[in-house]
Amino acid sequence: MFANILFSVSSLLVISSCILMMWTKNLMHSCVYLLGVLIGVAGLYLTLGADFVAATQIMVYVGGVVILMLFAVMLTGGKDYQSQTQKILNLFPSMGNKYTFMWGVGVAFVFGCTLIYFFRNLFSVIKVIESDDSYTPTIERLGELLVTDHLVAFEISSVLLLGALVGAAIIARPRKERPAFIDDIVDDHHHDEEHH
Amino acid sequence: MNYTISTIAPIFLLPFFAFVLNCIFIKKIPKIVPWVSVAGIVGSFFFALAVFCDFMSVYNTDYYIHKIFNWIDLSHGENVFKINLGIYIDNMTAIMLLMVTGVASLIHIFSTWYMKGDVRWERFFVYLSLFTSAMLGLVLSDNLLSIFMFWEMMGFCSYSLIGFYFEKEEAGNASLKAFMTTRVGDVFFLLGILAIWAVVGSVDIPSIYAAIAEGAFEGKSVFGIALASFAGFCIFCGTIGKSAQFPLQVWLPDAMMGPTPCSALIHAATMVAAGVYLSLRMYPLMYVGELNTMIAYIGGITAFGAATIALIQKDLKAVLAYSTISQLGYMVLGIGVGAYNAAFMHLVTHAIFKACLFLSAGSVIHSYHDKYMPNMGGLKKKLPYTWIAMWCCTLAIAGVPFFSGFVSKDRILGDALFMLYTNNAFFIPAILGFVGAFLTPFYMFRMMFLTFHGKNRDKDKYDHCHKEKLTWNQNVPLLILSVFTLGVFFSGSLTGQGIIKVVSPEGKDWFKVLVEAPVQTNLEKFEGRKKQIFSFIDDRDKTPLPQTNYEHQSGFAGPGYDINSEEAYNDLHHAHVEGAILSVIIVAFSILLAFGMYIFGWISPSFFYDKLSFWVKAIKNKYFMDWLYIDVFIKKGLLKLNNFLSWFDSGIYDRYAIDGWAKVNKVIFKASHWFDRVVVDSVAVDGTAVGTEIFSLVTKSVQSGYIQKYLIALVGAIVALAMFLGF
Amino acid sequence: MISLKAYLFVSMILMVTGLVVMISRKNIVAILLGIELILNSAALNFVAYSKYAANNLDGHIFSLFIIVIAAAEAAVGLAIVIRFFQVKETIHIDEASELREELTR
Amino acid sequence: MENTIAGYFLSFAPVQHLADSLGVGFTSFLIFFAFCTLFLVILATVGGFGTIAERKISADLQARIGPNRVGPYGLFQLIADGIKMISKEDIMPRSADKFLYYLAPFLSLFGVVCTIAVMPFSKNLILTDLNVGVFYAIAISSLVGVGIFLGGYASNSKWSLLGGMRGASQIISYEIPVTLTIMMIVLIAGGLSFNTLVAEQAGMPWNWYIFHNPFTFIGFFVFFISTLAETNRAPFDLPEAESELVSGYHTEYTGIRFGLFALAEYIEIFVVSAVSVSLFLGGYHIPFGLLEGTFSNEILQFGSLFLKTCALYYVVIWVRWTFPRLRVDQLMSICWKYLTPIAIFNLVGTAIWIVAFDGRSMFDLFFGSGVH
Repeated sequence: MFANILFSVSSLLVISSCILMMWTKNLMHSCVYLLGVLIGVAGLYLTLGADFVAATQIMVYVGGVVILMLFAVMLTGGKDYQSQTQKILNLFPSMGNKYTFMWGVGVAFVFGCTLIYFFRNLFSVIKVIESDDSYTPTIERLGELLVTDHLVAFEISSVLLLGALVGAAIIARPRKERPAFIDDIVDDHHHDEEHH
Repeated sequence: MNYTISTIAPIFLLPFFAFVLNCIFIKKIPKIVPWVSVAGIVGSFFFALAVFCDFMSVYNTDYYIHKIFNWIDLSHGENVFKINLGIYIDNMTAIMLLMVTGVASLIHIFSTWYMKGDVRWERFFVYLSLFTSAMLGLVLSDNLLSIFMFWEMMGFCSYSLIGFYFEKEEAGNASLKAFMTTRVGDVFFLLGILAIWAVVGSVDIPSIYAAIAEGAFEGKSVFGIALASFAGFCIFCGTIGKSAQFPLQVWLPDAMMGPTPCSALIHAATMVAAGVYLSLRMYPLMYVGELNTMIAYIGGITAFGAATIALIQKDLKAVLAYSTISQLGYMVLGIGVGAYNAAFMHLVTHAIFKACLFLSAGSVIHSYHDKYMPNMGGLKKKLPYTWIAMWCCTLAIAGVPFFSGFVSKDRILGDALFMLYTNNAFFIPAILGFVGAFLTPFYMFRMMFLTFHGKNRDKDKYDHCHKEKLTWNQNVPLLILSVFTLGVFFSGSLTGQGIIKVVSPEGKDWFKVLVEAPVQTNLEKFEGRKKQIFSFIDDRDKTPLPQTNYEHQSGFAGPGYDINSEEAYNDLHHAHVEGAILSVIIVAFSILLAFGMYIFGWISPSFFYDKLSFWVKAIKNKYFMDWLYIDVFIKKGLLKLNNFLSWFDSGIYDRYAIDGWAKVNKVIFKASHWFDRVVVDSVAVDGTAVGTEIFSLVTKSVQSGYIQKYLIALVGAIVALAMFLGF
Repeated sequence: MISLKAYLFVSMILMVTGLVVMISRKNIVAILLGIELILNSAALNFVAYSKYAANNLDGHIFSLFIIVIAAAEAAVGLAIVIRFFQVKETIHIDEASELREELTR
Repeated sequence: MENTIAGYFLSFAPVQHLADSLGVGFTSFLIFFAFCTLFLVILATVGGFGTIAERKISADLQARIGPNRVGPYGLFQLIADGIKMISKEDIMPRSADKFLYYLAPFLSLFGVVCTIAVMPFSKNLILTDLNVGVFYAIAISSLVGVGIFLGGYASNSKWSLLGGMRGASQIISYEIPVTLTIMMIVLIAGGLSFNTLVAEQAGMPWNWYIFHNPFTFIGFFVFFISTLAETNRAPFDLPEAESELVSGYHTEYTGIRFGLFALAEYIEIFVVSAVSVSLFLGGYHIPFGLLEGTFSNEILQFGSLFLKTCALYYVVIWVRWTFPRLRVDQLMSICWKYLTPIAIFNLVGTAIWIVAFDGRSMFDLFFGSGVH
């Protein structure tokens, strides 16, 4: 009962948010709609009994990624660019063109049909386990799995995060200006040449 | 006691770590270098003392510790190739460890006084630490390979120490001479190790003992010589080189060029002791190889010859150097006549009194600023403590009763006399030994009289010399060492002949009980033994070993003579008593002669110079050995050969073979250059490049760099793939 | 009881929307937003299959790692975007063409 | 159901009768609804009283009288303020981003109010004892940062923008020491749900986790400082620094929207103080287990938690009116150079402590396991 309500609300939130996100011209709004999508997906996780994943989703995405995105949009102006190239890419209009929605729906249709067709046999292959709605806590088992079966991936992901941290800091740091004394040296050199 | 890494390894590692640390400290904080070295060796001494106490508490001949660990393991499948290192400690090792660490500690302490303010005096301690650690490693080693490694390490250290004052040309030459001369012996030693490997398949000492006990050497020969003889001879050659025996003794007098403490170390505790120690370790091999006669001859000749040379030396240290060679000759003689126990005892006692003598000599030289005895005299008043210490040692080396030298040397001479009775072949070595015993007190007393007694012969230096005070690092080490020149510490009785028993473990002669020759009857314990892994945990079998009845193990008797019989035992006893009486008489005469010549002036030394002028000339030239080696062997022989080879190399080989080949190459080069330029470069390389370029013109349009194009292509590809797979 | 297909439908919509955003938008940040959508759809699929098909928690682990990777990707990606903006003063995706050789020869 | 408030009340006989007639699901829904409303009202009142407390305490610290006109001791000032805020005109700048401008205060309040779902007011007066409780609380409260940032951005004003940026960066940064410190407590307690976290702290104050080992003692102060920054309180109130940014991210807000921001801030202080109390200061436990097993016990526990939280609330206000504000670079260096390394050190130290002493507390080690 609760699960059904939660699922309906969440999937509605997800679908509407992502369509709005595709639709809107304003990147800032796009990011906020992304927030909606993410919270909705977290709700879907809850209906699937994945409490820890849902909490992590909110923690990482809402607390981190979305704010980063907002920052990035703000720092870079958040302009909506038009296509610059000629030829084929002009057929794929950027946001705001009247063709956008048509293209989106078209691609969605083709791709969605293909996916459904591709995986149509999968539903007969997969034995869907008709589990009841009873809720079992996952967190202890997740913890055990992370340090037993998936230990290597766990450790590697920690290294990845460290690398991302250091890499992001180094990449985004503004380059140092050329020190003034180098100009002085160059100038002196020129003076010398003039004397000769 | 637990025999683990933490209790054994420090004996070797503390000096070694001191060396490593000093290598770092010497550039930055040279002040603490000597103290690091001293701390290292004193710490090592306490660990050695613990081992010694353990062995004394067990007090059993058969007690030994053998533990191994894997050093190199190249085994693959069935081919086993393992090199194990390990420790082997028996009674002899325990005594040796205590002696080496104790003597080396005192030498280190003395060096802090002697070397202070000298050039590079911190570096001296670096070498000293490495030297000591190498000796300790050698003593602890359980196999010949690691013994060889440490042996070479000591060779290097002695090279560095002898050439310590490398500004002086003689010092450089002396170090080179020492290094090259011992090298001759080392080559043979390595050959001996290989010979043993070939038979035993292993080089660790218990395995060799076990193989000998099983008779593995029987019936095997190489070049028509019995293999045991061959291996034993080769290893004995190592001893000859290291312990300065007859043909290769030339390096040791020259080793005086180094600082005096290092001479003390080389001549007493480490370098020369290592050679004799090796021979003692490989004693069963000599026994099986029947090399005893040769060994006895070499020992006797060395003992006698060096003693004669020592008679006329003017340099204080040179007298001591030749006396060292002479005493080493006694040890080797002892090995030759089967006095295993006595030879080892003489090694220990000699180490102590010779170290003390050298340190005393260092004290004299450092205080007096001269080393020539003709310039000395009457130093007794200036250097009273040194005088006491040096007299103790002189009495010991002279073989005066109640001193350690008497105990040990007399046993060697007693055994030599016994062998003389039973086997005619030992006639000459035994006689030479007794003659040497006559000469020893004479030259030592001469040295003492010339240095300390009589009138002074150089007033300036005498006035300049300060009166000695009791300082902890100058003469306290000497006095400590001189205490141990008393025979009671080694024999358990004052004379060593069982006449006056003094308290010792179980009221017996502990040295005799503990150090037992590894001859056939007691080698059997090594058969089928279990190897123990050297680890952090002591896995020693705690059950006490069975007590064996002590029986005198004599060496090599003549054929048809049962050495274990009652008759033999009585003979031996008689021989010992006779030997003791004989040597006391000899020593008394010798001392009388010395007094007569240098104190009372009854006989002038020049009397002998005139009477024995030919002999004196030979002695002065050190029996022409240096001339023989340098002028004959090297200058006449090797240099000629070298010149010829050099001419052959540059004139024939270089000119014709190499230059000719170069011309051929030039032609080949020209041809290949043409081929490379025309065929490979123009056609193959450039052609491929042009082809690639044309192809790339077509393909690179795909790589437009527009990410979204790629994405569209990706979607298209997925759709196409789905269609291909699905429809 | 919600069926598996419902989740897959939501996930498919997320995926397609993300793809459209990625293809049609010229702003690099917007493309990163699209990537987030696609990653979310994949993670949702993992969790859904984990419940309905496998009945173990491996899917959860996978989606956790996807979240971790998304966070790392966002951090580095946005750092690159900001750096790019400092250099070019625009974040038009087609401006990122320094490495491309011109087609003319 | 077992770990929720509905489950607790369904064990009482009258409620069971109601459940028989209305169905369990609907009854639970009603209970949830009732208590959500109740807690919301309580929190709103607490938030309102927060403003009064702030003014009165600051007046006290500065030797003034403070508001004293409306009601006894000026206690009804909050009602007056509330009426004023609701009735004021809701002004929006012309060039503001309308959608985001409306959304921001609600996001902010949403993030705060959602945390009461797992607030342990007593053993059973907890809306739902999620088994990821504390993690959920951290996660959902990070929405506040988004709200602040969007509010700052949408106002289209330089002051607001700077305030919003500062707020967002500050909240993201200080989440790290907070999370690490909470992980330390989670290590000791062995669970993420609030009842697990509080359970071991029953009884006398020496059982509180703040006295469990030296690292938790340091950890409490790390946590307290970081939460001050998380809630944008002085001396970390850079997002709304009056002397530099007029009023920071809510400069352009008026009327009820400003009120929502203010309410969110004061409720968040209360919530965070309650979390601190639950993690370090014994939570809702009362000594000697008075009246255990009865409903009165729940009330006592509620009082205990409320008292401790208010004490901490007082300290927060006290700090605000005592310390000067930090600069931005100082703020960041405190977080990244001091608090985060200390928090990591604490985490490692606690882990070692648990392994070394088998999870026993300092008091336990000194005075044996018999004393409780």
